[in-house]
Amino acid sequence: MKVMNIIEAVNDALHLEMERNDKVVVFGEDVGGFGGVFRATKGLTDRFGEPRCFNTPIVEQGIIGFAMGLAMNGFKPCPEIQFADYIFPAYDQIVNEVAKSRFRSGNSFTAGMVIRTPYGGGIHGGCYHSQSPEAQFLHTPGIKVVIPSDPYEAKGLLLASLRTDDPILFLEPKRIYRASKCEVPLDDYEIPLGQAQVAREGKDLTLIGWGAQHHQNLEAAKKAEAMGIDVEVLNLRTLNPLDIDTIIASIKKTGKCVVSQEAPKTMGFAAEISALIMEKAFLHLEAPVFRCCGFDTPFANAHEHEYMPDSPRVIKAIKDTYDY
Amino acid sequence: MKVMNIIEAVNDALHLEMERNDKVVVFGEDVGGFGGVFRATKGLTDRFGEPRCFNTPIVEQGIIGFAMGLAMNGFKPCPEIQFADYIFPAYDQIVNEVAKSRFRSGNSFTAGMVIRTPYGGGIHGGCYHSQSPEAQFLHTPGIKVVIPSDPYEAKGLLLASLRTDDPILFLEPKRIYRASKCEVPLDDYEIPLGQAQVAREGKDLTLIGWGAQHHQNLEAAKKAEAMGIDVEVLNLRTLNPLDIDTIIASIKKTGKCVVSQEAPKTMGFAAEISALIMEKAFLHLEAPVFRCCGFDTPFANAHEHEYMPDSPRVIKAIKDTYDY
Amino acid sequence: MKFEIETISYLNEDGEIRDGYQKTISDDLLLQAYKIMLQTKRIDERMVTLQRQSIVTFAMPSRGEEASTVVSAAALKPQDWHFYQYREQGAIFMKGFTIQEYCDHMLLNVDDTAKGRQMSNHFGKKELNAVTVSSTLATQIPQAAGCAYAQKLRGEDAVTMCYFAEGAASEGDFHAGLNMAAVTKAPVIFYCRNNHYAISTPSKDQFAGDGIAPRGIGYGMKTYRIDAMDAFAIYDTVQEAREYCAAGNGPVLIEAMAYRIGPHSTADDPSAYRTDDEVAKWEKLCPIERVKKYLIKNNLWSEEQDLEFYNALIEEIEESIAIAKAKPKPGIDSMFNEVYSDIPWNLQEQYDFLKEFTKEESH
Amino acid sequence: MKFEIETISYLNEDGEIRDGYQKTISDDLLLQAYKIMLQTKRIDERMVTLQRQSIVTFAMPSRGEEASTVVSAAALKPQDWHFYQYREQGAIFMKGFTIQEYCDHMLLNVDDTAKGRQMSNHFGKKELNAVTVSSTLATQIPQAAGCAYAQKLRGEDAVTMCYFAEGAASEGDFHAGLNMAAVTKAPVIFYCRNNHYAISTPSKDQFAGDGIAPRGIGYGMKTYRIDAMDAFAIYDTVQEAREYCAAGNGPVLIEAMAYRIGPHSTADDPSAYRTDDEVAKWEKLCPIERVKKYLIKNNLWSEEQDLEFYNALIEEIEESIAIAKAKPKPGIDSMFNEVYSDIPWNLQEQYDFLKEFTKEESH
Ligand SMILES: Cc1ncc(C[n+]2csc(CCOP(=O)(O)OP(=O)(O)O)c2C)c(N)n1
Ligand SMILES: Cc1ncc(C[n+]2csc(CCOP(=O)(O)OP(=O)(O)O)c2C)c(N)n1
Ligand SMILES: [Mg+2]
Ligand SMILES: [Mg+2]
Repeated sequence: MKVMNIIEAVNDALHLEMERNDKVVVFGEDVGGFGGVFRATKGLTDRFGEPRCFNTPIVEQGIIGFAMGLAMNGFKPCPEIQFADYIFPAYDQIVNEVAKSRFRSGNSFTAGMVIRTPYGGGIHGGCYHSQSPEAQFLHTPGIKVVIPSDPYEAKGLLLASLRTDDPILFLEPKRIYRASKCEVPLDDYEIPLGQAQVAREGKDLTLIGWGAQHHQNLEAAKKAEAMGIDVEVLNLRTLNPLDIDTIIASIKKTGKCVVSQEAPKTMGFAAEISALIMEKAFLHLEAPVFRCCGFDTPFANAHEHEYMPDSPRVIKAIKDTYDY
Repeated sequence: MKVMNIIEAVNDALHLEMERNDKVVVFGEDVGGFGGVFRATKGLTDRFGEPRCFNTPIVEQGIIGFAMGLAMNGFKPCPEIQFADYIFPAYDQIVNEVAKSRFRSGNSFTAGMVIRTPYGGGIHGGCYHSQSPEAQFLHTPGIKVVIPSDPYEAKGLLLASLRTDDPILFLEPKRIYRASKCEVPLDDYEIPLGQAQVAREGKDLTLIGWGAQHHQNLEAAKKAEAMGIDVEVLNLRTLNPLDIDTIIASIKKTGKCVVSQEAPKTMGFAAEISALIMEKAFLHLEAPVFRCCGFDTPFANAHEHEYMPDSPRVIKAIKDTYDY
Repeated sequence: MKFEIETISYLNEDGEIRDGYQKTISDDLLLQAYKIMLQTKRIDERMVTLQRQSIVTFAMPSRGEEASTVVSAAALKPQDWHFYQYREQGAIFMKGFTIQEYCDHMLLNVDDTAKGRQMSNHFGKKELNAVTVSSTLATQIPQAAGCAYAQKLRGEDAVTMCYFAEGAASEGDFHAGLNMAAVTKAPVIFYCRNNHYAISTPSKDQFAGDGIAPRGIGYGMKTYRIDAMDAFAIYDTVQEAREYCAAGNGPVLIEAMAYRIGPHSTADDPSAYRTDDEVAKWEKLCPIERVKKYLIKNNLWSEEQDLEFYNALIEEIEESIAIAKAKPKPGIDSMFNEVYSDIPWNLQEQYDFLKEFTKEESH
Repeated sequence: MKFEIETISYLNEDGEIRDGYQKTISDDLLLQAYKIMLQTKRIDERMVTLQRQSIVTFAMPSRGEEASTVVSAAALKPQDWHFYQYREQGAIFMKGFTIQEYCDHMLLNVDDTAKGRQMSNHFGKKELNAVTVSSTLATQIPQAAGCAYAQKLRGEDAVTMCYFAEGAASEGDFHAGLNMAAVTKAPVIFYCRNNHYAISTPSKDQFAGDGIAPRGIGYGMKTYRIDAMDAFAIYDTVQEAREYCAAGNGPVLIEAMAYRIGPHSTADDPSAYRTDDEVAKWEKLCPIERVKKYLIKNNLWSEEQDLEFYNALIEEIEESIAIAKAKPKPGIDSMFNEVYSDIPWNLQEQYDFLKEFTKEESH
């Protein structure tokens, strides 16, 4: 066990897996010797050589296409996109190519890879260093989406992802890259994909979140307790496949639900969760599922504090839903 | 009045607006002299000259970027993307640039344009000539999404779109490009954006759809009548901005709802509609909102018939929801 | 600030070779390639007819580019990988895809290597290292660079052949793929079929420079331009390029000049955008005829052998079509499996629903 | 298959011009550009300090590229449009963006032309035809082509200047923009600042060819390479390019060779990836010093005037910073308006909520 932050945990997982599996190749903008702008790949080139950890030209569509070719030919690429906001030039390669490759080739050419990218607001990043694009990938069959919320999860989920034969979008909450710290085993371990964590048990209301937002949710749940509301907090960890059983079991217990996400409300993943809960637990619902989200605007730098659905806003959502 | 199909109505609207507004410029792959692979732009180069209607190289990211430059400098571009499946190379230009331009430049540089593209399944198009990507654009603030379902709407909505100072994604239901025919005024007229059509009044259940799927819905509603279920059918026409008032008014009347879309179920626009209905009309709901959708798979050519949420599947959804 | 890229050409329309040219392709391989060219032409013709009869839904004939695809593939080795655009049926035939496999694919039956999931004309086969076609243009270009980098990492004697055409070369992915291959020194041959049209769009609307080849120089890449109606120019250049790549020198770009004599696809009517005269001019340059003339002139083949071979070919094709027609289409399970490595709950739910629903409906 | 692109250079480090060179920039304009270069350098330094003091959140100094940005802009006309990458504050200063406007933007106050919505260093101003910076690399390149096409459609005497750097030139949008401009013969100058680094990534990992210029030839585009530490080479080349474009000949590519002497941004520590020696070598080539030496040698300026000007400049900058600091940040309405041309119901709902919530919370 060692206290690590998320960056260190990611770095540790990459070292471990590159050692174990010589098919893992890491690359991206500034990812080589320098170790990436957040330094998540630091030391990999020194340890494993430039052929296995290297800088690419600045061309996200090329990075992902290149990764797909490596994957088809037996390697396990782990490309980094420098910021999630810059994943969109690669959107075609991801949703049309990587995601569909296994299916459309009749299981002949698979594209298992882990695309790592820092996401989310709160670092004075304005319109283009703040976005949370998970929803834009969840409509596309064929790609799994994983989001850790702390260093322990970052390492365990990254190792599990690197051992899954599917394309995985691995979104890292950059706002808490260094702020989130906890004990992390130095050994190998996996956190299975598709299983949500019941981070806090409660009987009055279910609060669902993922990534950095999960910490706002935990804080809100603690404050809600003082107001006499016993909140169950779910930390999804994997958005696709979704752990529907854990969600529905919780709703059946509490009858009330708030889903909280940083991304804009409209067509965010909270919408899907809300719709699923209605479909599968309608008769248990005592109030409408409440979506506490970012606003339907681009991310304004000067107002990033106001933009974020932070714990005070989550608390209000909890209260309003509880009192419905 | 003249009986037209959708292609003819689009073509008519483009002729009319290019005549009226010399700032309208039309371009895309094969769009020039040849008139596009579906011939929607036929005759425009002859009539208005190559500078205003021309072929581009095959580069969707370039087509949209180029359109944005034209728009910033005072023109009204109407680029065509040959198939909606090929809009993804332009995804970055659309969601990061076109959609955010007005906002991030402090209202200095706007990017009003109408991106026309044929979408949807049912023409033996397999994975890449069948997709319905509306949901992938509806999470992005700044871009409006319009989908006509017949020639009358195609002309009226296209004219209204070309006169709106916002970026608009105009999705044309290619399966019924020629099959859908109706009387279309030869004169200028607009169908206002943001207003849904109550295509059929009913009191038992609200059935919501758009584009080609709307015709499946109408057929299903007709058959449901025979089974004693009186279905109100809403044709959205504009997905963003959404006509929430019409939807909620209908739900308050019927208490039951099916939303039907061709795209995969997970994170399709039906999820947002479902979540909104729960938020705004929870106490009126007598059954969960049912989503009758495409499956969460890529679009398999050999099984496109089975894939489509056609009227028999919509009828089953209506029955199940009615009997809930 | 000017430079010329010459067009390599050895064999003319009359089957005669340029003075002093020494053929490198073996007689056997040349004859085999000739037969595969004939096969490609014949199958293309049949598929167009079958489309008119609604037996296949879509086809993309490669008339005019049979040498370009077949002979380029003949210059490669079995362990080499192919990435296609779509008009390279000739290349996959040369690589070993059988007529029956092709027909099963075109008719999207249960034995289609792509399990009926894609449109016709989207061939591919894992065992051949022949990557399944995807409709999205140019996406295979950076993929080919990555695939070649895998070969380099393994230190194999293998290269990646990446086919695409001059229209696709306008996509951002072209730039991405060529530059990344150049920087990583990946052993990939970028083989650009410049056939003068992209659906209705002539080259003059596609680019303003001197074709695609000069772009290779911009990436610091070894570059050739060849007459792709000439089997010998194709063979020698691809062989040389293969050696260069396999020796660790990095990628090569070849611009293969030909012409799309047929329609873009069975959905296209080229008379709307070009003249018969233009097409006829190119017909006369037929790449298959050139080889036939050469073979006969050099006593490697005769008209009688040709006729005999052709009749047997026709028979085999018709038989394969008949067999393909008789096979059922894939089951609905193939809609839901292989989306992922496992079947998540939502797909299981949807599959169960569809099975049940199909049962109900058929009552 | 080889070609050379020479680097145009007239003015050396000692402020001396090449034999026979005839200066074309007027003395007045040269002096004005010199002053703006000094201004750019000084403001850059101040912004880095202000970032350390948490007064601005982000800055991107342009040390080493002051001539490249300022003098290239000096060769253009007011009606011309500029598209920037981000390190071209010198160009927008030359175009007329005031020190106060720049400070208001950097501090993201209520008078920021971008209304505080973007990061700092994302300047722009509609009235100047100076398009607001966007962080996404290379997206401005096809946009510039379209903007120039609009100028061509109008038949204006105006061109579009498109700045970007060698790293961004790897993006697909670079290929898209240059090819589309070439095909449409749009009057755009693609001005590539090759400063040898993209954050930590040296050019050798960015491309394998001879820089960016040869790519221009590939697009059939008029192409230049210039020493961008040399004000005269920049001015003459951009002027010539402007004339060429404005005359309807189509686009031009200029590769402007310089060096990023400072860090990538205030978030970067270049000591992790390059040596001080390397930087020092380039420091000595300072583009501002060269002009100063030339001016003084030719009696167009003196050390006294220089000192006087510089002191006044410092004062103006400090005043502007103080004023900018005193201004409030934009109101929360600026989060919700101008997303669209109108305010749809969902934004109105959210705005109403936030107003109410902010009130509640402040109790
Ligand atoms: C990304 C993308 N955009 C557009 C299309 C539609 N499309 C299919 S083929 C084609 C023309 C391709 O021309 P070229 O690359 O020259 O190949 P050729 O048909 O001449 O062999 C177009 C535009 C597509 N398949 N993918
Ligand atoms: C699409 C995109 N990808 C990545 C980034 C992150 N990024 C910002 S600047 C930069 C380096 C750019 O280098 P270059 O183009 O050479 O410009 P310079 O900083 O040298 O002026 C990178 C990778 C980005 N802003 N946009
Ligand atoms: Mg072509
Ligand atoms: Mg640089």
